[in-house]
Amino acid sequence: VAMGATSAVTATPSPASAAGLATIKVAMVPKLLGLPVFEANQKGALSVVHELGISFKFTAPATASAEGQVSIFNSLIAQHYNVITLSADDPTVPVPVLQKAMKAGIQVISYDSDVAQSARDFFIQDTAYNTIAQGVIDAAVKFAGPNADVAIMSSTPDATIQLAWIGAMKSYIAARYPHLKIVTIGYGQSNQATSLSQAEGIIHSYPNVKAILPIDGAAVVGTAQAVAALHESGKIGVFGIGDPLPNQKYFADGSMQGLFLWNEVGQGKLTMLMARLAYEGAHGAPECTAKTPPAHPSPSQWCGIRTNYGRAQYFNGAAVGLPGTYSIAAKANKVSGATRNTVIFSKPLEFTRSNYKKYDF
Amino acid sequence: MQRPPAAVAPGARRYEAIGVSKSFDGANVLTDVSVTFEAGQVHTLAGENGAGKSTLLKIMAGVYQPDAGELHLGGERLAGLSPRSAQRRGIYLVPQEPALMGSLSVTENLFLGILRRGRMRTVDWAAMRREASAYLARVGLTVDPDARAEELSIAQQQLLECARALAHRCTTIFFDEPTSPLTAHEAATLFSVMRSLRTDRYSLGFISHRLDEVLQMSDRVTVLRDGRSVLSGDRSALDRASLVTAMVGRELTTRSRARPHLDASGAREVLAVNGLTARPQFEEVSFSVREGEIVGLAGLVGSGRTEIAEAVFGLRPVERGTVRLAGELLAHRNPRACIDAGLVYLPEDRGRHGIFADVDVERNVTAGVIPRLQRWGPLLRPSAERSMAEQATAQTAVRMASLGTLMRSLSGGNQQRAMLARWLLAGPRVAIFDEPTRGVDVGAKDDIYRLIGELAGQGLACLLISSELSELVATCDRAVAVYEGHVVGELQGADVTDANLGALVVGGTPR
Amino acid sequence: MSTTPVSSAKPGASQARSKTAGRQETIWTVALAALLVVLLAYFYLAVPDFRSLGTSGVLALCEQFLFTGLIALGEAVVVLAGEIDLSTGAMSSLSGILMASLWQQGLNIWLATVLALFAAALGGALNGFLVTRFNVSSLLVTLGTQFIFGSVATAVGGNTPPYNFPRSFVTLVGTGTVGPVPDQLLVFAVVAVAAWLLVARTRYGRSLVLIGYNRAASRYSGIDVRRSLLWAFVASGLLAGMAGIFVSGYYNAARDDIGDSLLLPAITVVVLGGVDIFGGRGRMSGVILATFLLGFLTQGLLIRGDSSLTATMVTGVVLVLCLVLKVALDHRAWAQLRELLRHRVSGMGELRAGRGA
Amino acid sequence: MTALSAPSAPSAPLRAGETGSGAKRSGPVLLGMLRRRELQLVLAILALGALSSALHPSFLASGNVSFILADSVSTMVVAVGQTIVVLGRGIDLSVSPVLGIAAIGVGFPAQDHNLSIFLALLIVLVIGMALGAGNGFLVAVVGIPPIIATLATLTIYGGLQFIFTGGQEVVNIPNAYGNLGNANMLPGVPWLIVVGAAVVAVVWFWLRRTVTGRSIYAVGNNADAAFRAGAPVRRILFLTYVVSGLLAGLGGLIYLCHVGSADATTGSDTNVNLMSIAAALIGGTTLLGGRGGPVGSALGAVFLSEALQAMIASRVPPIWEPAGVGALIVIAVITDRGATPARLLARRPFREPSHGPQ
Ligand SMILES: Nc1ncnc2c1ncn2[C@@H]1O[C@H](COP(=O)(O)OP(=O)(O)OP(=O)(O)O)[C@@H](O)[C@H]1O
Ligand SMILES: Nc1ncnc2c1ncn2[C@@H]1O[C@H](COP(=O)(O)OP(=O)(O)OP(=O)(O)O)[C@@H](O)[C@H]1O
Ligand SMILES: [Mg+2]
Ligand SMILES: [Mg+2]
Repeated sequence: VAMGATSAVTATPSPASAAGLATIKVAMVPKLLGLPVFEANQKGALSVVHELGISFKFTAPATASAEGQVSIFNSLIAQHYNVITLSADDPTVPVPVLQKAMKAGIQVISYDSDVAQSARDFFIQDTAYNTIAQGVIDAAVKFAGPNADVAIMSSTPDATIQLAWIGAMKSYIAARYPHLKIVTIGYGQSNQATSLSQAEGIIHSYPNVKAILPIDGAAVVGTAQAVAALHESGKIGVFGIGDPLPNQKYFADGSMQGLFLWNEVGQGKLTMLMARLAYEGAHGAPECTAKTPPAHPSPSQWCGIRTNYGRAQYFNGAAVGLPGTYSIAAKANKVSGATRNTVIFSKPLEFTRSNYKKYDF
Repeated sequence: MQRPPAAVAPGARRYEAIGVSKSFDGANVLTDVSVTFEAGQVHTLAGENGAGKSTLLKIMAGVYQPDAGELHLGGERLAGLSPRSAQRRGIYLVPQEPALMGSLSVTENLFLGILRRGRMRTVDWAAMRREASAYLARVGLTVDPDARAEELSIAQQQLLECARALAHRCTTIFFDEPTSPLTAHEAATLFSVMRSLRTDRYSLGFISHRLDEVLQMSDRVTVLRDGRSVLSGDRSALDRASLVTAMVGRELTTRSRARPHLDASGAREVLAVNGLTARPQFEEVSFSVREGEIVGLAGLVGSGRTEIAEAVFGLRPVERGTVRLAGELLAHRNPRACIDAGLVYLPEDRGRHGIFADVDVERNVTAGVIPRLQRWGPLLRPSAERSMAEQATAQTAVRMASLGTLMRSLSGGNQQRAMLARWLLAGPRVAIFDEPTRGVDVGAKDDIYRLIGELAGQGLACLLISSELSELVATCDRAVAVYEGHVVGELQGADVTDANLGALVVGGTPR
Repeated sequence: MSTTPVSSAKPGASQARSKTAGRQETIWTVALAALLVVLLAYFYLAVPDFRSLGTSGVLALCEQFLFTGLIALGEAVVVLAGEIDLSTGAMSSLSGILMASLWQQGLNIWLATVLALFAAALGGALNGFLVTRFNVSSLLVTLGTQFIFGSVATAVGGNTPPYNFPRSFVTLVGTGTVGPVPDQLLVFAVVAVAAWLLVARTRYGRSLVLIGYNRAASRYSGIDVRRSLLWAFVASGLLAGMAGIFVSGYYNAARDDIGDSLLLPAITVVVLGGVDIFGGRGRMSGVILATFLLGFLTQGLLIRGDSSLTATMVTGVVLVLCLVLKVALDHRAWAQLRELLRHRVSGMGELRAGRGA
Repeated sequence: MTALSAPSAPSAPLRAGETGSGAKRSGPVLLGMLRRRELQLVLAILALGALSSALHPSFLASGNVSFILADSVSTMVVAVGQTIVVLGRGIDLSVSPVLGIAAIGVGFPAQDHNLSIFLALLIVLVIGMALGAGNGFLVAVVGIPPIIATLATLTIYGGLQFIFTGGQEVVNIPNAYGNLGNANMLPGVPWLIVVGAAVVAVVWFWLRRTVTGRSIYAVGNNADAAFRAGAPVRRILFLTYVVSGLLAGLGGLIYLCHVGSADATTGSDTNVNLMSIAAALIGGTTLLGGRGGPVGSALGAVFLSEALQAMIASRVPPIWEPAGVGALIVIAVITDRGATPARLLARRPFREPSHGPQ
């Protein structure tokens, strides 16, 4: 690992590479620096900004803080960025400043974690809430049976997505496995040491728990570690939402049974593509209204994506090497969690003890 | 009892300061001072506040570096002396305020810097405890070597400092005003220790503002005035008058009453204390002070006078008892209420309870009357404040560069005058003066008592606490004696004598 | 009363006051002001994006650090008295959340604000009570209450803290302007002037400063130390609460941890403003200047394109440099250093030889 | 020769009571011991354990007990370092980034190059000492008040930690580390506890039985007096920060072994600063300096860890857990009789009295 990488990454395309496209300034602002999920997003973004004609900047507060993000947005507005992409630390706090940005003609795209709809043009949702929740619950039931006690490990009581996932899990359980019981929800505060203590506490205090479902990156590792440390590997199942790489050890020693996640690198690419298309849409390029957009569009065939509620729109991910076509939700969808102008990135990937070695994030 | 530690050095080496000069912030504190300390002698430094006595001893003990001049120990020139290297050469300064490590044991305080080590070079507590008893015995201190230093009385701490000098094998020991916080009795104990050290050919340096002590203890005396040595000679060649003249540069009328006894029995009773009790400090304390009267509160250190005074001033809670000012009950007893009612208290520990060292004189002087700086509206009035401070400091003749001078740069006597000025501003009817002349030089002492006398002459009721009986005798119209927290007697007018007071304060009866 | 002067004070000497007592503070304040001017000039000349903000844009930057300034003003009151309040950040969160929740319950927002401020003052009073009643270190007490206020804020906020307050509210304490001047700045100016007057020109402020210099002597001078300290904590709580309201207005949302990140910058501002952490010495004008200095420094660096990490670190470095400068300004320290060096050089061998013996 | 106190002591109750004679202390030995913070803590730990297991029989299961112990070790080690600084009348607010930098400093080489654990130990000690020396320089040499100096280095070191991670996270540490961090030496006795106990014992011995250790107490008690007694005050102060850094670095390695990961927020996310101060404080070390010791701090760390587990076991809603910790701190503070003197904050940087006030 390189020690001493800088924290604000900037990449500027050479003019030749961006055939026929004006260079635009796009900033990617995750919740905080140094979190592997966001680094994976950045990796994806960096791999495509060149051909998309994007002058790219990756910047974030040092610790997760909505106020820190607001300061950064303010400075990006002052620096005349064309598109701001963000994973919101809080859905409401940045609303005023993002609206100011939109008023200044800046396209705002949230990814991973949404802000209030009034404060962004588009949202790239990782994956549908119901799909991923179902994946986790089904896997847990397969391991522990439909009548088991399970516990959930989250980060904080007000983490938006995690609340949505928990909600989706609960409704799925109510519908499919009425005897499956969620005995408690532990909070690991997004850090591994606390997650570890919490998970240990849960294992001790709820001896009947047969599976623990950690749905936050730190909680996943902390839970697996607690299970391993208390020699419960294989007796208590761990199924969660997180990246495989930090958990290789636990997959290997049997403390971890299954994880679900979207392709974070791909999500970064898609975010940049979306940034370009949104910019084009706002600056006169034709809308993407075709039912089936060209399979391999060249930049000249690109169309812009406008804030246009109520009409289904499609675009093709091939430009950045992503398979398939993405649709933009026209209206809110309770089940998937989509809201207006939302692009659902992908179905979750499932990592198991047999396939975890294939992934490097 | 333990065998005393191996007989110390055959005697101290001769220690000389030659032509030492020192200035602080451009002000010359010492100018070309030479002084010699010899084995088997007590050499006293005398002089007014701010004359430079402490500074000289500190230079010789390595605390300060001289700007010019040399230090010679047994003929060897010392350069770049630090406290540590001074101690290693046998030079030890017992500071004016004992500087001990309060929560550490007596033993550890004794040996800090030279902790005894046993096997594996680790600290050998057992050995140190053994040795400690011997050193403590040598200075006549009977305390548990494991007691924490902060549990000792001031006098005991002073002796502990002295034992520490011995433990460090120091043969030249400087005492900077050791007796000012001590009772006569405690001082006598210290003196006997000093004498026995002198017999063992230690070289002792001594500072005191009490002329009796100077005359009684010294073999040699050097008088400093304004940082210069104005007199240096054998005790035998000096008498009280010549000493005072050298120190003050003028003659003083010593020890005679400045004012006649006042029989105030007909005057209005301004302060009446009745049955004041706060056990175990004091119990059933009753006394009164009348208009224009100076009443002495006599007692040994520790007899509880300060506690009584502080309780009267509302600084301490009491179990029962009343305080009346001009007949009116002081109901809410806190300092503010007392001040507003016309009762002020000049604290004993000036450095800690009196002055704001880093604040200018002006704000120091007005600190007791802050509410009055605000007569109209919520804002302070700087001009009024200035003129109040100017007037008060002029009244008490504070010597200072300006009202903006920091309090810390005033000499002790002038700080005390500024404190008096603070309370004059409050326009008091009763004033309690607790050891007003502690650490104050002879000249200033005289001035302060004269000032108190004048204030009484203008009708102020004064309660004067002093451990120097002769001062009480010279000043008071009446005296109340306190012994172990109880009022044990009262003397009126001409009955206020050294002998009578001396008998009362140790629990006896006056003849 | 009049007595015969033994010797008199030098006439006209009182004019010299500023030359001695307050000199260091004055130098410090002037230096801060100069630094602020230099900083703004630098950003204006060297950073085009900063220049293109225009006057109103630059003024609008203030909206992002004035709440830190508010907390710092309250903190300074406590620090001047020789104490410290570590619970101000949590208190900001709590008051913002409380205001928002009360409003969500249907209360008029201004009434909710008043109640929240009252609660903040009460929280400050709790700190003050614990400190004065038990005579213990405020550093530790507020370290503890910080956690407690934080928990209460989380509990009050629940899962989805309220947002989207009425327009009038957001305008006044949030993002509204009068001409080019943000409303916030006007409110801050009023509070700052009041705080300055309080400390420098009122009887209470005088008591506070004296307490900071010498607590025992203040008590012996008739100053009610406990009550003054209690009020200092109340002031600190109140201003922290006000900051919480400002923050909520500016973000148009309340959050249970929004104040956490404000504590350290606020203390930095207080120290940079020249307030002696041991109490007594310091001026509110310095604190006010330091608010703008640190604020513009951070915002300017961000606009220059630096990462927020860099901006934070620069803050730390600036703090260290200023403190070193302060030690250097203190001419006593110089003399001491000289003396120390002399000591060191001549006494070195001996010191090295020296533990045992 | 007569004892000085003789004439007044037998009579004056105030003095006789305060002079702490030998007879007085040998009397109610047990009572005296009960007043010791260490013993109080042991009792509190046992009582809380009993209470929790009454609520939840599994609380005292051997696995949980040893977990509580092991979980507290990294805080414990840092708290012991913090104690040393506090004994010298300072405070170190930069222990969290020091812990974090040490953890990532060996975490990455361990993950990528299978760094040996002994080398790792060496590296964390060096890192800790270097960063501690930075604090020591600002406090002891420049003369900046500790709370401010370490506040500044908190920001600076925190920034360095971010820069060093380069956005990466340590996720896979070699087994040797994990074993040390989670395995038992004997059944029910985790390795970490042995490490923690060893650190406490060494520091206790150092503070109690060496000249340097005693000098720290002396300096914390009264720097001027210590200076006069020949203690190299500045050097001692410097040393306390170096040792605190060193132990924070060691805490980083322990954290890495126990938790198995490290990233840019390690240390600050678990509030190591506050926890170490809280542990020291609960353990009876007063911020006034010169009073307290490592044993109490270690027990304090265990107590904190136990209290958190007890709160989980007794179903205290998680949002109230910080409040629980806060309440513990407040209670510890107001029951600490040693901490009464007014201006605790008044730990001015030591200045040789060459120009100091009288
Ligand atoms: N560190 C210092 N900085 C500035 N001035 C000082 C310092 N130490 C002493 N002085 C000044 O030097 C002068 C001499 O002080 P010193 O303490 O030596 O007097 P002294 O003779 O011991 O007086 P006293 O009898 O009051 O103790 C005084 O005016 C004092 O204010
Ligand atoms: N043995 C002791 N150890 C520590 N402090 C003491 C001791 N004895 C008295 N004191 C403190 O010293 C201060 C002086 O009060 P003290 O009891 O000596 O009364 P006093 O009669 O006023 O004596 P004086 O005013 O002559 O010193 C008090 O605050 C008291 O608490
Ligand atoms: Mg002196
Ligand atoms: Mg007294």
